[in-house]
Formats: sequence, structure tokens, C-alpha cells
Amino acid sequence: MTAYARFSLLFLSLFFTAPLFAEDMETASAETVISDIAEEKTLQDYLAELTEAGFREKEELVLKVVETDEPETLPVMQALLEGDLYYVKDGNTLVYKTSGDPVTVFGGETMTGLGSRDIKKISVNNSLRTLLRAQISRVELFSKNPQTRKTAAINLLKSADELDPALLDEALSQEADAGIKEILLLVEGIRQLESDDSAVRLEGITALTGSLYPEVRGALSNFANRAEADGNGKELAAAEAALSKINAMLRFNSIFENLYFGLALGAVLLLAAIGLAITFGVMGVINMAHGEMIMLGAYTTYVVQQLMPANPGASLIVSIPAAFLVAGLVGVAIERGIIRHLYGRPLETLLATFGLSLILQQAVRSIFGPLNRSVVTPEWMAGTFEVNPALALTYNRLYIIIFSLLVLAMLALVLKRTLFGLQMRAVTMNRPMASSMGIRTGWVDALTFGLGSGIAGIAGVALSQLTNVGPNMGQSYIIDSFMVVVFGGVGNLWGTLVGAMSLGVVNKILEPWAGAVVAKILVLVFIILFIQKRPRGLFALKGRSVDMG
Amino acid sequence: MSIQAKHIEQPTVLYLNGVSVSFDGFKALNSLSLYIAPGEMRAIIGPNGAGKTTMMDVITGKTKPDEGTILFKDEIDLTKYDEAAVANLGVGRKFQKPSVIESLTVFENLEMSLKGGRSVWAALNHRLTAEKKAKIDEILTMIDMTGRAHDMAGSLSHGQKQWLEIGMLLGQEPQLLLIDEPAAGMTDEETMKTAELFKMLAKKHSLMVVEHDMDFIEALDCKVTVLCEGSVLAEGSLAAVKANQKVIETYLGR
Amino acid sequence: MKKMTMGKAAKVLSMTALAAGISMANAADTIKVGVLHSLSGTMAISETTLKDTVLMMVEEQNEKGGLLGKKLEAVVVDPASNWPLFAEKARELLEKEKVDVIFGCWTSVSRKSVLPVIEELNGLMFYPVQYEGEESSYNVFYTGAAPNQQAIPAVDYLMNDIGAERWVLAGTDYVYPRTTNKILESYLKSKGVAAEDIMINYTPFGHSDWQTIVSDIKKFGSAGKKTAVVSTINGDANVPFYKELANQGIKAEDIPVVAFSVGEEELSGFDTTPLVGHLAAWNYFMSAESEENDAFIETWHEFTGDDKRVTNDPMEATYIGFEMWAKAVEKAGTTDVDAVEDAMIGIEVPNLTGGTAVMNKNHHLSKPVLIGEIQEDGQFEIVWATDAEVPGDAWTDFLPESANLISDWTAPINCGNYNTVTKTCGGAAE
Amino acid sequence: MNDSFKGGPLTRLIMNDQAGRRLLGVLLAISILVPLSNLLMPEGSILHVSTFTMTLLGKYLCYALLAVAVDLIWGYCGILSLGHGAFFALGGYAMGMYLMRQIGDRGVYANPELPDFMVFLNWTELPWYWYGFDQFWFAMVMVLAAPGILAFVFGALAFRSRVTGVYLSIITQALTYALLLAFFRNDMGFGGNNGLTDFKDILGFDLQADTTRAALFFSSGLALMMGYLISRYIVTSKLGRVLVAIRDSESRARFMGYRVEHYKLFVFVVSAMLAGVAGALYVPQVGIINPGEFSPINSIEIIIWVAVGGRGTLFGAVIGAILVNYAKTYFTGAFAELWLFLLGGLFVLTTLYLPKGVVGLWAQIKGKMGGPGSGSGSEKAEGQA
Repeated sequence: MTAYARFSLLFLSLFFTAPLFAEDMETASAETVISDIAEEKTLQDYLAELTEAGFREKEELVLKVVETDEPETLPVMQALLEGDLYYVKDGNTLVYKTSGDPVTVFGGETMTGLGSRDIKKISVNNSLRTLLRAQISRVELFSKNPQTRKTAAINLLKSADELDPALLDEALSQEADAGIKEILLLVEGIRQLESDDSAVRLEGITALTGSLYPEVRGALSNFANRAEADGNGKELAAAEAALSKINAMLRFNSIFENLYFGLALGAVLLLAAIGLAITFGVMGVINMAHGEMIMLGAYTTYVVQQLMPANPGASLIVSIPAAFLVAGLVGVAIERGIIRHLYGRPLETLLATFGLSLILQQAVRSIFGPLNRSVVTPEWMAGTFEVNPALALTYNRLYIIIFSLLVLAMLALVLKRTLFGLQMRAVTMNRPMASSMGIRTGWVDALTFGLGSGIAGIAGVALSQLTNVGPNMGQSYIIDSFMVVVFGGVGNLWGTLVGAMSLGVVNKILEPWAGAVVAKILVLVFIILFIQKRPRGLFALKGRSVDMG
Repeated sequence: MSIQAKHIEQPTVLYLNGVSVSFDGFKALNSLSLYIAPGEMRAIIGPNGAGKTTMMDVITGKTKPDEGTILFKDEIDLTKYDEAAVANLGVGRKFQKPSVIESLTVFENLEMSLKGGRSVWAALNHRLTAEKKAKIDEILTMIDMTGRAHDMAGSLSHGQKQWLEIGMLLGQEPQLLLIDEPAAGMTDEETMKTAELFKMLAKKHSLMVVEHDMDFIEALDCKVTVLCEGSVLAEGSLAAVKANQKVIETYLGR
Repeated sequence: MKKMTMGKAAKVLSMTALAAGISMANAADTIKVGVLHSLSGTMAISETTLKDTVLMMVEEQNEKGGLLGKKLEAVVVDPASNWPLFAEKARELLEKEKVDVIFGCWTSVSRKSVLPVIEELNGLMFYPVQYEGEESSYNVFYTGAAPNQQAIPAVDYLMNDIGAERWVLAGTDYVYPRTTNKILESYLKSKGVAAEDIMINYTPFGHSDWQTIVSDIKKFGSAGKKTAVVSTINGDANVPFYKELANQGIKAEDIPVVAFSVGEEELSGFDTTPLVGHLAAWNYFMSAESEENDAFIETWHEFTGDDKRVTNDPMEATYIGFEMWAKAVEKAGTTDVDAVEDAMIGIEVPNLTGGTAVMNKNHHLSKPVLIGEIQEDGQFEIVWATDAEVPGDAWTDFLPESANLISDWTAPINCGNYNTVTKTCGGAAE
Repeated sequence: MNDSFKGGPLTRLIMNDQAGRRLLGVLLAISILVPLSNLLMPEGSILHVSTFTMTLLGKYLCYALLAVAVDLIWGYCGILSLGHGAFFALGGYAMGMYLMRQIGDRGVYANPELPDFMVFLNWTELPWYWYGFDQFWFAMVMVLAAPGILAFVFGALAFRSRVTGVYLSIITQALTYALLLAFFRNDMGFGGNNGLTDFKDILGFDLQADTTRAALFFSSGLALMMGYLISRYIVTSKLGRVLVAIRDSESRARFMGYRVEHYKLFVFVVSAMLAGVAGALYVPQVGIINPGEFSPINSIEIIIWVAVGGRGTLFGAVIGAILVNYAKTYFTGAFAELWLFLLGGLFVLTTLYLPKGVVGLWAQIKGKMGGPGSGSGSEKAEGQA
């Protein structure tokens, strides 16, 4: 279906006067292809055609561009791939544009005074991106930077069968880095599977055995299918042996992976629950507005990021104290305004805080609108840490695990080592006594509630990296948070940690086996049954009963 | 061991033998042994943390002992029962802090405590018979609260709540009463009245009274057991106990 | 004693009744337009925009002088993402407010909840969201896409243009994804896709931890065949899903994800940088170039006072529905439901993407189908479109139970679920 | 006190319950007058109650019964269930399944056996747990049994293990949340997110007919009155005093020899069944039952109705449920964009200034004026009669 493809040569004559004709879908026709005169053309000509071409034509143009092999070729293709290649509508000058003013491709001049409507991106689609990546990889295979070469080699795994063997041989002979060479050998191995010679094919299988690259597994299973279809028993057996070895390694991987997923989920639960462990666990406030404190933290992150759009990484760091302050101050205000009138009536705190949560949700909806807000992930949080080619740990989860533990550690430190922590414990243990010792219990209460809320705000910063930032986001965490705190044992930070992590891991171990929903149901049933066994949670304070009244 | 060995052949209402309980490594009761004879009144004293309340918890089924046996009327092993069952077997307990049902009236509190009709069904179909009413009136007189029968228990004074609770114990008609610091918070006059009441009760019931107030114990005029660190330190008349060197060192001396 | 009680009861009763709104006042000089979209709760995120769209259309129509010489008056209620409340509010709109038409609902369950009320009271509703089909009511006009106007063209594109051979059908566990995936599964099998090359996965609403599922998709995609994901994941679950895709490094070139519930509005809550190239199939994209669209966007920006606000497919569907209704009312010369229903069929309104939308006999539209790739700026680049408008099919041909059913609200059939084999109108016959 | 039109226990119940007597009078009047006015008065008459108003009031009555059920355990026994919506929903589903089976072959796919949602999800036969629901009596048994059995199993476990206070609250929340997730699953065979809808008739009567609606309305009123009287009977019996004892001092009750777990279990199961009945009457009136009813937020809302009305007074629960829901209906219509502020504010203000709810306020005013004890005063004053 290329009827809607936009392009091109028909209008080459109108090139300079009417670039917008390119948008005219009706006149485009699928059968029109690049004309023969293209042979004579230079890089510049091809690129000029790019501004007008449809996606199919662009693919052919890219292949022609590759052949030009001029100094600009590689940067242009990279810019095209990244979506940084634009043209000025008036005059069709090709420019690179990232964040600042556009820079011309030929000549490198900076063009000023152009608005966003004056230039237009040269769009690419998925197949073009695939093509570009493959083509660029072929060039980058000879880059000086080993990291670039490695990426290029890995990219070539995907298109190994289309590769020029001479190019691969050359790369292999030049490659000094053992790791990259290994990958190139895999590329060669995949190619060997396509060979007409059975011996070479078997050689290929041997070369591929034990590699965890998904492409290798893909090539081998395709090969096995072919061998089965052809009735080639020997090769099938060899391929299946290689595959089963890979699968065994993958199974081992997946155990580790599930554990990691579990800890990552546990970290999210922990972050969500720590604040509640203070407001509910320590102070006994059934704080239904806890989720909204998380939400406030996430919105703070959004606002901070709007204030410093150029630097998402730094803004995230700034957001942490900012979110703590915002949510914390709101928490103090709530405590002073409402909660303090309700001490000794814990169930009524449920009512009041539920009302508050409705108000806060609607307030955020009125201020920011009902839509989710986009919070940008800084680059250092994106990507994965590759343990092996089939096991990659996502950085953001890794950071969140570390972050959650840090927050917990900081909190423990505050409670154990500071005067405020001491006063807080004194007030919760024996209010009249603390009061008679000159502690201003009112302020300790307010600050404690503020602390719990502030920590919920910090959780919001972290969660903004994982999920929606919207008026309802708090609702999705409130129930889980209560489960964690109660499961761990009310009033026990250590219990909150162990509770969150074990619920996370149990959930993730069950999930591949039972599915996401059933896993969650099972976890809930598990909590219900567990509480029967230990009615005061995992880490209950034992001892002579003091609850007689 | 030597103490109870002498009496092993006599009938007992309560018989604790080698009872131990520990919480997180802390031995609240350490091989505690003691017995109470039918119709006996016994005062238990001991410093804080001696295990008095834990002992009551263990007897009434609230806490399960790690080891040891507790025999009621020489045949029923109380460690096998929970609170409600122990109460229905005939062991009544009064707490240190008065625990009456504050949002019910004095009358209702007593009505609830009357023996029998503990099942859900019985409670649903309960009728206040003349017989029961008479019994309640009797208790009201005994605890001197006839005039306040229809007041909320929550509106009573501290001492009155203590009395009401004792009255509720009587309604249960237990054979053994465990009473934790009944004199706490009472005026001297009330204390003496309470002592008189107890002495009267001791004719029909066995009583175990935990108390700090020496005047009160003096007034009770009964055998005294001194607990310390979860086991019996000394036993005998108040005077004998007071003279005991070990007791002086660990408790009275301070 | 008893008498007094009764007297009091009557007083309380009459007060309640008054308060609950037995209002006899029915302003005859305006035409009332009911707006039944959630303004709070989980669906507010999507539906609030549609409420604004209707308000904008009403305002515009009034500037043009209203309809039949009367002004339009919008009546907005909030069913608060609570499905039974939808039914109650629909009744309130029809019985108490006596509205002439309702624009509303988003989720299937809200529509199902409202349907009996609308049918009982013979109301008229325009439903502007893509849905699972398998329904056609006399009282409802469906201006969103039926599965054959979204899902099937999208799969065709992935199969023919991208070369996908292995499929992950991931959805939220409710009726729209279930039905769509059933249809797709049957369609894919009819195209020769083997059962082991189809992976189906359902997750609950608001699912937020996608680690395992994304990792499974990645593994499924490494079997040597080009793999594509067809996502019917709904609403709030999308953000964490796409974030996880990005974090686990799944690029659109390797495993493209085509979504049916992710439009410009949803993208405005995403960080789209890592998502460039993933796809969506709709009948409208904001990036479509046509005069009508430019004008629509401009009016929208003016109305909201925010030139960053995006437009999306359900907005276009609302727009088309409203324009059609207005035309039909003028054609019928009345707002009477039966007359308007009759006039609606065959009504044409220009699409915002060019071409014309037609209301068919089955109360579904003929509309073009577009496929767009996500761009860094949160817009879609249209990479494919059908040659002609596709007529919406109320009953899919890919499910055995509904293959023989058609909907035709004109004489002589006049039936929402007419069985072409038995030549009878199904259960909906009264 | 001479209007002892029925003898025996009822007399005892109604005596000393001035507020309850008024409430029952009003309920009786509403239950009779509203349907009559809807059916007999011509539309347009000032005395005509529209079908909209009647179904709305019918819904409130169901909610009020639910509130009574919650107040019975929370107000009198101190069991704060954050999962009572689950019992309501189960009763609703039992009724919904009956109504679904009544559709018969009038579904869009005209399948005589299977509901539509099963047909298009390719179910080939009716799952076993749907058997029997084509019989009204069976469905009615299940309306009581499904919530009752769940409450019995859950309560037997939890009360025997002495899970109390907030721990109990949270696991009730876990219970309803787990059920929410389970009922959302289409594989469960309860219609998934869409739930059960598009009902046609009940016992052969068209659900959309005003007469049927009127009958349902009357039944709801009757059910509420019955529920009130049953609860009243329980709380005024000695059992009620044991419940209060458990609420105020659980261990005291235990040391008095009462098996606290049996009492709690009994009242929990009764309460769950009342909630189930409320759900069963709710469903045909609103026309849909879906898993949203299991949502923990719904259960919290029930608590709020009771608290607003006045915890520990049964009629307070009724008043609270009607008041809050009326406010919600009114606000979502009149202040579509602001209603959350208003409702949230109402909750906050109620807790701060009306700790005993609306009923408490009333009692306070009455108390100042020296009137006879109403509200909680009368609750406490009877007992010994």
C-alpha cells in the first residue's frame, strides 16, 4: 500500500518553488520510482531528493547515499537515524538540528532566526531505521572507538545474512579486541548456517553454541526448523543440542531475572510504604491521603522539570528535597489543621484523611488538568546493565532499589541518632511523660507527620520514573502500602523492609507461573493467611500483654 | 519444691507445678510452683517484674506456659484451655486497671457477668428472670451500688469501678478469684472496706490477691507468697515473710 | 402517634422528592445536549477532553445561530468513572433534564450500563470511542472505530509492510481487548500464522509492574521471526508499559508495538524519546494535513486557551457525531429521536483527515484507517492509510457466533442483530 | 407506647426506641407512598414521583441497609470491616446471575443457555457454578449463602486467630481487593469488567416496567425495615451487650467467659448476609453489577456513611447513607467539576465538628433543649427494661 506515499521526482522540477506539494497524497503513485538519471547524482542530489521522497523511495535513496562515501555520508545517516536531519522549507537547505540553532550539513554554518515552523524534519519510519542502522553499522565496524565497533557488531547480528562476506572477513582480520571478535565470529556463524555445505553449517552451529544473544538463538531455531523440514537429522540434532544448551543457560538467567524483578517491585513497595510506616505505623493515623502525598511528590518532580527543562538529570536530583519539602509541609499543615484534633480516635483519621485525599486529587486535577504529565527520564537512568547478552538489568530499577534502601537507611538514622528521632520515640511511647520532660509534643507530632508525608513525596519522585504522573496515581499505591506495613508489622521499619521485599519477590516468582493477576491474588490471600498465623505482622513486638484496658 | 511436697496429699483449688514462661529470652516465670487450698485467701507480693501478672495470664489461659502444669481442683489442666473456657470452669479474674464495660450501665455489667448463658444462642434469647434480678440486686447491695444501678459504668469513680468489677466477678460465681491490685487508687476507707469484703468472700471462694499495699495485706490477714524473678522466694504469714532475710534484701528492704 | 409519623413521613418524602429533582420546568426554547463523561475517577483522564469538545461544538453551533432557531444548552454531569452511576446519570439526563441528545461514555462497561436506560426511555446517544463491536442499538450511534476499522488494518500493515510473523497480543483484561484479540487471533490463523507464534497476555487495569511481561515479550521476540506487539492495553497502564519497553531496550525496529488505545492525549503524558517508531492505528491523527483539521485545531486551542493542547481520535469522533446530529436535526426539522434517527442514516460529514464520513444503516461510520509512528514531539507520523473509507462492521466476521449477524436500522429489517441465515431478528426484538 | 400492633418481640423492640420508631414510620410511608405516587399520579402532577427519583431512592434504601449491616459490626462490635462491599457485591452477583439466566435466548446471540459475554468469549458450556441460578429460590438462597459462607470462613479464621483492630481492617481490605481482581478476570466467568448487565425481567416481570420498579422499591424499603428490626433485635438483646463489651474491652468479655470469636463470627455473618440482601436488591434497580463494587474505595465509603450518620446508632447509619448519597447525587449533577471538594470537605468537617455524626448533633441539640433522650441516649437507656 504505497498509494499514500509522499514524494518526489515528478515534482523535481518544482523543487524550489513548491516543496509543500510533497504533502499531496492524491497525486502520488506507487509505481513511480527513482528515475534512471540518478546514476549521475552526488550526495547532495540524493539528499535533496530525500526531502521529498516517500518512505519506500527513501530506502532506495539511503542505499545510494551509502555508496557516495563522502565525508558527510556517515554523519548525515546518523542524523537521519536520530531524527536530527531537517531541511529549511524555504530553499531546501539541509540542516542538523538538535537543541540549539540548526547547522547546515554542507558548510557547517549556524542558521539563526528560524522558527520551528520554518524547518521540517526528514521523517523516517521503522524499516528505514533498520536499514540505516545496518548500513551505519557496516561503516562503524571500522571505527576507532571499540564501544562503537561493539555496538555495530551486535547490530550486524540482526542482518548477518545480508552482509558482504568480504567486509566481515576484513573486519575480522583487523579486529584486535577479543570481545568484539567473538561477536563477529557469531556473525560469521550465523552466515555459515546459510551455507550450502553441510560441514560449514555444522561448523556454524558449533560456533554459535553457548552464545546468549537473542539473534543467535533466533538464527539457530530458524535453522532447526529448516533442518526439520528438510529431514536433515544430523544437523537438526546438532542445532537442537546447541539450542537446549542455550535454553538451559537462559533458564538459569530467568531465575536470577525474576529475583531481580522481585527486588525491584519490592523496592517500589518499600518506597511507597515507608512514609506510611511513619504516619500509620508510628503515629497510628490511618492515613488514606498517603497516596496523595506520593502524588504531590511526583507533581513536584514534574514542576521542577518544567523549570529546568534542559537538564532532566539535575532536575531529578533537585526534585528530591523539593518533593520532601512540598509533601512534608502539606503533611505538617494537615496534622496541625486536622489530625491533631483526632488523636485517640484513630478510625476517624481514616474518615478525615479520606476526605482530604478526595480534595487533594481534585485540587491537582484543577491545577494541572486531568491528563497525565510527562516526566522525562534522564539518560543515566535509562538503559540496562548487561550481565550477559540475554540478561540485562534495567538501570532505573537498579537505582530505585538503591534509592529505596538509602531512604530507609536515612530514616533509620534520623530516628535513632537525632534529637528529633529521640523526641519522636519518646512521644509515641509515653506522651504525658515526654510532655512533662519539656518536649513540645504538638510540634513533634506535626514534624513526625510531616516526615512521613515528606518521605512519601520522595517516593513520588522515584515513582514518576516508572509510572503515570496523574491525579489518580496515589490511589494505585495506597492499598499496597497498607498491605506492606501491616504484613511487616505496624510500627516496625525493619518489618516494612522485609515485608516489601518478600511480597515483591513472592509476587514475581509466582507471576511467570500464574500470570500477573493470579499472582497478585495469591499474594493477597497469602497476606490474609499469614496474618492468621501472626496477627501482629511479621515483626510484631512480643511480650507481656499491655492491652488490657 | 520442699514447700509443696508437704501438702501434696491435700486437696487444692489451684496447683502450679514448675511453670516457666519466657518472652524473647527473658524468663518471666521460672519454674514457679505454688498451690492454693479450697477456701483459702492468699496474698501475692513481689517487686515489679517478679512475674505476678504473667502468673495470672498463665492461669487464666491468656499465655501458654513453655513448661509446667497448672491443675484446677486437682484434675483440670488449665494450660489446655483459653480465657473463656478457664473463666467458665470457675476462675474469675480482676485486672489491675478496672475494666468494666463503660458504655453499659452498672446493672447491665452485672447482668452480663451472671453465671451461665455464655453461648451466642443463649445470649440472643436471654430473658431477665426474677431469679437473676434478685441475684443482681444482691450483688448490688454487696458492693453498695444499689443507688447507681442504672448509671453508666463509665461515669463511676475509680474506686467504684473496682468494686463493680469485683461485683462482676461474684456474678460469675467462680471458685477461684484472681485479683490484681484491688486497692490501687482507693481511699483508705475504701481499702479497708474492700479488705472486709474479701474476708467475707473467702468463706465461699478461694482468693488470690496480688497487692503492693502492705496495710491492705495486713488487713487481709492471710498467708503471703513472695514472688521474685519468676519463682517463689518465700511463703508464710506476713510477719514471717517480713522477717525473712531474703525478702528484706530483694523487696522490703528497698 | 402513628398519624404524626405519617405526616412527618409525607413531609420528608415531598422534600426528598423535590430535592431529588422532580423539576417540571422544561425550557422549550433551548435544545438540551447532555454530556455524560467522567470528570473524576480513573477515566477522567480521557473523558474530560471529550466533555470540553462537546462544549466547544455547542458554543460553535450557537455562534452559527443554534439549531432550528433555538440555542443549544449543554447539560454536564459527572458519572465519576462509576459504571452504575452512568446509568443513573443517563436517567437523570433523559428524565429530569429532558435532554434531546447525549454525547457520552468511554469504556464499554459504561456504555453497557447506560444502554438499557437509553433504550427504555428512547434516548439518543453518540458514542465516540473505538470499541469491540458486537453491538448495535437503535438509540446509539457509534462514531468510534469498530474492530475492522482499527485492529485488522493495523495487523495487515504489520504483516505486509513490516513483515511480522510472530505476534504478541497484549491487553488489559476486559471486553474490548478480549474481543479484539479473539478477532485478531482468528484473523491471524486464517492468514496461516501458527498457534505457537501467537502469545496472548492479559493484565489487570492500572497494571504497573511490567518487568516480567516485557521480558517475556523480549524472549518471545528472539525466536528468529519478526515479532510485533498488538497492544490493547488501556489507559493508565500504558505509561509504565512503555517506560518498561524503553528501559529494557526494546526498539520499534526490533519489536514494533502497535497500540489501539494510545493517542496524542496519552502521549502527552509520556516521555516519547525512547518510543519513537512505535505505532498506533486510528481514524484520525492530529498531524493529518487538511484544512478542516487546521481549523478544528485552531478552534480547540482558542476554546481551551492553551495552544499546547492536542487533539485525538475520540475528539474527531465526537466532532463527526455532533456535526452529523446537527445536520440530521436540521434535515428532520425536529429533535424528536425517531425522526433524527431516521434522518441520520446516510448523513455525510467531512472527516478532519480529508474525505467524508458516512453514517451507515448499522449506526456505524465509514472512515479511513491510518497508521502512525510515534515521533519525539508526541505526535504521530502517518505512515500508512487505507485507500478508501472502511465501513464500520458492528458484527465481526471473524467470530463464529457473529459471522451471520448484521445490523440494519432501515426497513424492512430494522434490527440490530439480524441473522442472515435464519432471517430473523435476534434477541433484541421486543 | 400503646401502639403494640404486633405482639411479642416486636413490641419489645419498638419500645424505648423513639428514633427507630420514627424511622420505621417514615420508611413505611416512603415504601408505600413513593411507588403509589409513581404509578397512580399522572406525570406532570406535583405529587408524581418520577421513575428516576424512585430508582434513585431505591438505591439509597439499599445503601442504607448496607450501612445498617456495617454499623451492626462496627458500631456495636468494633469490627471495622474495610471489605463489606465484597458481601454486598456477592449478593448482587447472585441476583445478577439469576437475572442473566432469565434473559434466556433473548440475548444478542440468541443462545438459550449461555449469557452473551460467554458466547463471544467462546465458552461452550455453562460453568458449574452457574447451575441452579435459573431458579429464583436458588438465587435467593445464594444471595444469603455466598456472602454468609465467605464471611463465615473468613471470620472463623480471623476471629479465632484473634486478628483485631487495624490488622483485621486491612485483611478485610485485602479480601475485597483480591475478589476485585478475581472478578475482573474474564476467565472467572462472571463477565469480567463489564460484569452482568442488560437484564430483561425478574420472576417474569419486565424490569423496565414501572410496576416492577415500584415492587422492587417496596421490597427494598421492606428489606431495610426488616434489616433494621433484625439488627435492633440483636443489639437490644443480651447478645448486643456482649457485643458492646467486646467492642469496649475484648479481654474483659473473654475473662467473663464469653467466647468472643463466636460472637464476632455470628454478628459478622449476619451483617454479611444483610449486605448481600442489599446487593441483591440493588442490582435489578441499577441494572448492572460489575467488579467495581468490590473496589476497596467503595467499602471505605460505606464506613463514611455510617460515620457521618452516627456510629453505634442503627438509624444513624440509615440517615448517613441517605445523606451522603444524596449529596453525591446532587453534587455530581450540580457541581460536576467541584463535587470532590464538596464531598471531601463534608467528610473532614464531619469528623472535626460532628464526632458522633449527624445523629449526635441532633441528640446534642435535643439535650440542650431538655427534650427526651433520643439518639445514643435512648440506645443506652433501655437495656434493663
